[in-house]
Amino acid sequence: MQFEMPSLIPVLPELFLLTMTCVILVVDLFLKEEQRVISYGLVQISLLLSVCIVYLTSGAEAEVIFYGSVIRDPMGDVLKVAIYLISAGAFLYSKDYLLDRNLFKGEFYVLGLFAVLGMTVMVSANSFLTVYLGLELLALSLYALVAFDRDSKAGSEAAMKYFVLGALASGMLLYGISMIYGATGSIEFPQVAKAVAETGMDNMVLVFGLVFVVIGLAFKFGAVPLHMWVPDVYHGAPTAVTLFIGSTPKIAAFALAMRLLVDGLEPLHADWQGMLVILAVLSMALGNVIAIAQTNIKRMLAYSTISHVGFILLGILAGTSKGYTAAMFYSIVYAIMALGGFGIVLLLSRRGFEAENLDDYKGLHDRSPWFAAMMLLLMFSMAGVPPTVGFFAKMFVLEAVVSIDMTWLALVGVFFSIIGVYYYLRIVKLMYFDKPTDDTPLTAGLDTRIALSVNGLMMLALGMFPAAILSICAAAVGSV
Amino acid sequence: MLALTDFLMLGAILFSLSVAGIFLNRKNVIILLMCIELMLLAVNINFVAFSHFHGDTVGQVFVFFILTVAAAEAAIGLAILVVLFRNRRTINVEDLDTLKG
Amino acid sequence: MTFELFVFYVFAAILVFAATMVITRKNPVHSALFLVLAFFTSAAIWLLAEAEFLAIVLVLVYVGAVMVLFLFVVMMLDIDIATMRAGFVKNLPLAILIAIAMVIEIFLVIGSGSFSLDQFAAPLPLPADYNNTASLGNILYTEYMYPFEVAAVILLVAIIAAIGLTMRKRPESKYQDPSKQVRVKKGEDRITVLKMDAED
Amino acid sequence: METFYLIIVLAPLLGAIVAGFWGAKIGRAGAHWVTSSGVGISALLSIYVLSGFVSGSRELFNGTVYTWMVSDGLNMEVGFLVDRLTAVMMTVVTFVSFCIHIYTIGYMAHDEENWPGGSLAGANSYQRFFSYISLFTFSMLMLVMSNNFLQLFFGWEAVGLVSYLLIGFWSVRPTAIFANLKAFLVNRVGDFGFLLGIAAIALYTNSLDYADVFARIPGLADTQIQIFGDTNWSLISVIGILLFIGAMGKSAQVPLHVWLPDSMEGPTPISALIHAATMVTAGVFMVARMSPIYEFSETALSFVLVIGATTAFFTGLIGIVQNDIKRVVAYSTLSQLGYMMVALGVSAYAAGIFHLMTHAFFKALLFLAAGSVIIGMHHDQDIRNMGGIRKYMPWTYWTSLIGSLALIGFPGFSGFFSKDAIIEAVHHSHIAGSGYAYAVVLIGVFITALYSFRMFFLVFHGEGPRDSHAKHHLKESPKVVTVPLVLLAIPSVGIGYLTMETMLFGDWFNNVLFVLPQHDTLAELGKGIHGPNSMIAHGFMGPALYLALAGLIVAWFIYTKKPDVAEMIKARLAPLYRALDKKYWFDEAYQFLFAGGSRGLGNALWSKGDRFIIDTVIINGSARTVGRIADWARTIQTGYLFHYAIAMILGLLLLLTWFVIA
Repeated sequence: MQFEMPSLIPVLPELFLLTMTCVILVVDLFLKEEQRVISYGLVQISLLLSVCIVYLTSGAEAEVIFYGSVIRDPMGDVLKVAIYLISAGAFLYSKDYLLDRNLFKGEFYVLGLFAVLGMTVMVSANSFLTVYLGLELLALSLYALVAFDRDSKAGSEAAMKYFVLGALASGMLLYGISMIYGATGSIEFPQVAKAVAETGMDNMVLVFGLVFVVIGLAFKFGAVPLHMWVPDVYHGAPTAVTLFIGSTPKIAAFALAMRLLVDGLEPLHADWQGMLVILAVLSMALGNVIAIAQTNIKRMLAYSTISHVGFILLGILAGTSKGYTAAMFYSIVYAIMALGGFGIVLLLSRRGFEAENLDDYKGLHDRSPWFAAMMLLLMFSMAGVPPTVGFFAKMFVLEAVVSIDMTWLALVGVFFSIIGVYYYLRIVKLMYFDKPTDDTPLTAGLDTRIALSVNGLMMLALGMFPAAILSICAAAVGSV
Repeated sequence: MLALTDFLMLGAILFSLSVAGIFLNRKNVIILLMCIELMLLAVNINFVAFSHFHGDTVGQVFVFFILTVAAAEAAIGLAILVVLFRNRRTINVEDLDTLKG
Repeated sequence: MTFELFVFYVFAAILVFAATMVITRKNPVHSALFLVLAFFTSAAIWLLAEAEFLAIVLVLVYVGAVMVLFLFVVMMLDIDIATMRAGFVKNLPLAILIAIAMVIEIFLVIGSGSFSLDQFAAPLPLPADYNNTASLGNILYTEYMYPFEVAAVILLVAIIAAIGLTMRKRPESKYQDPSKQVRVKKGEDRITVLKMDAED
Repeated sequence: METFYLIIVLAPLLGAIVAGFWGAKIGRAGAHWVTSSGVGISALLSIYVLSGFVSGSRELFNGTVYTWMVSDGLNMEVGFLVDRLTAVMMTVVTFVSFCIHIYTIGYMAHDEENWPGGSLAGANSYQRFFSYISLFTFSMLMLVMSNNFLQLFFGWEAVGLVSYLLIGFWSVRPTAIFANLKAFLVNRVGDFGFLLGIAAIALYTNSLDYADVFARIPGLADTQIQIFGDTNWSLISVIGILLFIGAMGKSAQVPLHVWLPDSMEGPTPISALIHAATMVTAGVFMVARMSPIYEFSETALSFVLVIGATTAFFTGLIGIVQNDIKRVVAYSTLSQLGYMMVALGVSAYAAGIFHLMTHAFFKALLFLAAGSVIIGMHHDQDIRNMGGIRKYMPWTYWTSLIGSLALIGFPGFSGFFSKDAIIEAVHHSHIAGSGYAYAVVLIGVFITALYSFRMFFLVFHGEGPRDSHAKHHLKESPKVVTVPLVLLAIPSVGIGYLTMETMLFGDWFNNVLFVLPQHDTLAELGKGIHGPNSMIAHGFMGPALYLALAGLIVAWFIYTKKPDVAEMIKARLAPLYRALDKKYWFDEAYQFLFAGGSRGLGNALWSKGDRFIIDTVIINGSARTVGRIADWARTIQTGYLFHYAIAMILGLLLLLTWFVIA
């Protein structure tokens, strides 16, 4: 058999990040405790350089390499850049938190970078095998990160639940993949799509496999009824890890959906659309309603995530490039919002104190008017109040749904997001109208303060100029 | 003759048994981990069978990777289990209920 | 019934029995051992499907390494087996119901004829000089180079995670941690000055 | 070029942001410096733009700055259209705004006295005020420089927003809060029409860009649409009237005028800037900008004409009986806005804009002069308590005189040219309602003179203030107040003389304002007029001038010579006086119809049942139900791993059953 060494340029970002992760792993061994910040610096540099490399190796044409295992296309490039940048933000916010809790270790960053690597592998996957391996790389790193605070009872409980359910879900996904492989004889997306289109839609086996795939996908998203892990993991994990899990993996999940459902199983659109409708409606309903009863902000944001996932699914199920664009926009915007929201939670936490309860937000305005305003912007954006970007994210998705004549679905979305406004505004009320219960000054480094301010103001800036990201998303999706 | 359906039925039974096992077992997390191994075995049987009947090796390659990942998964799962046991002195599934609501 | 089919059914029966035992034993050591049995029988079934290499790997890697790890952990942890079965019977009917529903749904699909011998004729036996290991190796290191590397990274993650999570210095041994000492801050960590009124 | 126009727009915004967010840091001086220089830069650049158009060296600019989003082929953009009309508006807005920034430094110097001690809202109110007026300037520039309907609407709402903020600026006064609410509600009615109009345009032309829309309008001239039942409506008329309803709200035309007099609760600089010179003229500007639409519907033009004439006359009458110095000026503003609308109604768009410009200067002057008097009188606004102020405040006196003469249209002053052009244009018009309008605007001239000089004589002439304490403290206002007065007095005198030829009869508005030949009243008027002197001469031949002089003399006679005559007339015409004093009972009617009506309805319903259904069931009930559902639903999350697993498996089974088996 003739073996031709494929060009490595399209996977250069992944190769670079892998190399750097191994370098950090080794370098960290030789660092003294107080020099550990060098590892942190290397992490940030590698992420930013990866962004540059993606930029340099990008192109409008899609390239398939490694005998059909990997694809590099504009959508992948955009999503990778978003993942790198938002992860860098997540690492930045968590630095002080980790330092205060003796969790500032090299392994945290190595595992975090491996998770990032897993996401990018998913993003540029072109076969079921690559998707599965990327998914597992991400999942395994996350399991370990959730349990990273070894002395935390809640952390290990959350990790155990996450692990068992995650393994169950990936088992289901694999079962589905095996059925699709059996029915089509291939595991590469283009060939699968071709075979599916030929065998016709009424192939029961294909739909059967599809159900399992959708279930695996829904677990990754955290869509109802596969959402049960989300609140427990968000709650139990160290907040720095929650921040990480809550932000970029949503982008990766979107990529997963695009690769599996659109690249691979587009001809079955009618079927997966129906399934996603059910998942989306349940997610929006349950997420928004249960969030109201929460008193812990991490749990509340977890349920809010579930409801946002419902919206992302709405965009995907539209099945038009408009819908994909809207969903992509939504997932990136959501990742930024979640980053900021958990960033504020981290900001308020300090050594020996976790700002987890809603009551800890009372009177934030009196303690720090600026960050209260940032939180206000983030909450408004999550609630979808104009002119923040969250409003436009919701609007684009609803527009996409209306344009495929599923107006009722859009109305359901609007209805539940109105219910959802309540719990976001409750935080605003606590911050502005209640008296603070403790008046410890906020202790955060300048870097965190600046990043959080940028993060908060982005809600407004992107709301004023949504076209900036939207046009990028549209161009990226247009190439799929 | 041995048909593809035979293999798939076997896989299906194993898959269902592992699902039932996850639900049934409320006392011991280790058995949950074993159920997951069982589930992956079911999937592997499917892949091997398809690979055999399609006459290509792709399915077998997939199984190879699933085995690799499952080994890694088992390692991490057991590591989490050890951490959990150290923290709580129990691996009873019913005791894992501090996070709820 | 051909000999092949007979062998298949025997092994399949053992496999299903072993799997049932895995999920119903109260002693995790028994479960683990039944799981080993399940792996052995499925390795035999894979041999019937001409996947020799994987069959060997399953025995060597899975039974030889993974299951031993399981047993090791089971024995390391000090588990009270007596309470392990309480409430088992209560959950049994629902578990059986779900398993049966699942099996029926799957059977309805795969038994519908899509995978019958008419659709997928039994393949001819491969030639005697066919080398399953060589052919797998050939594509594994060429076509599947990229997934192979990713799998390597996954194993690395497993190593890091397992060490990072479980390796710790024994808590009962007394030692000083200089870095901790250095990072103690003056006011809050070291001493707290309490202001008290002098008692008369 | 884009950058150049962007600077004009963004300089005030920058000032507003700095003063708004960092007001406490930069202090009072910092706030007024940063905002005034921002607006000053805009003013200078606007004048430069205008002079470019005057000398002919500047070309029309129509370009998109930023594409906000594209939805179903409908481009939503931020863009600028800078032509001669825009240039005039930009100059007026920024120049007046600049004068008012400077004036505010003096007027608000002791603003802390207006707040109760320790009031949180009163902290940094000075800086906040500057931030608001700069923000207003930005919004107004966005409105006038827009090249599309979306941005127009944005500017429209943004100026409205700032206007609400400023009317209720002294939020500790209940009257200010009430006025604020009133302005908000009344303007919502107008905005609703406006938005419907824009929606109709977007629907039928599939564009929001002015140029595109105007190009497609002639093709739609004969389109009929059905709104209710089978009656056919001309599309253009519907659009024109809907848009004009928006203008009626913003420019305070009858019957949506009720908010403007109340808006005088805001600080005086605001009354001058927003509620006299600029924002309220947005409606006039908008109709002129939309001339390519209005020209195709005589129905809409007649509607504009009749509403404008009615406003001009009846609100002027009310001005005669008002005793609050600012309210007199406010009613005069209403009346003059009516005049502008009349001009638009007879297709004399140029005359409308011309009057808008001259009015902006002399009305801002009058307001600032009134403000100066109010400062001198220590915030006593009742003209009956004033008198003889001439001696104490010479600068204020002389500039007020100039303003009043300009307002009544004294020959040679700026108001003369603009008002005379309007009256003559109405005279030459033939569309429905023009006869009524002509009669009304002529009498209006008399009334204008009467109320203007009534106020003038009561304030500045006669005996000194009744309150000797006030008299003791009376002195001329500081320089920051008088300098803007003088700055505004200059154009109030001369701008009409200098520009009437080009603006009214020249080619200044060619290709900008669109007039069908059969509607072109100004061209007809222009046949007999050659230059400003000829127009003055022409003025002596018409009735308007004599009516104005008659009004002046009557005012002089009644209010300085024989004050008892006023009382006698009041007694004789008691019913009329009551009607005027009560402002034709508009407020009462609205109160009754809307507020009272719903209250009556509420009483009519069984109040207990009402309370039960609305409060208990719908409001509290739904909140409580959702809360209860939430409490129940969270118990699904039991915390048990096997329950989570079974949820997943049930989900799988559900989808399998639904999509595969079924």
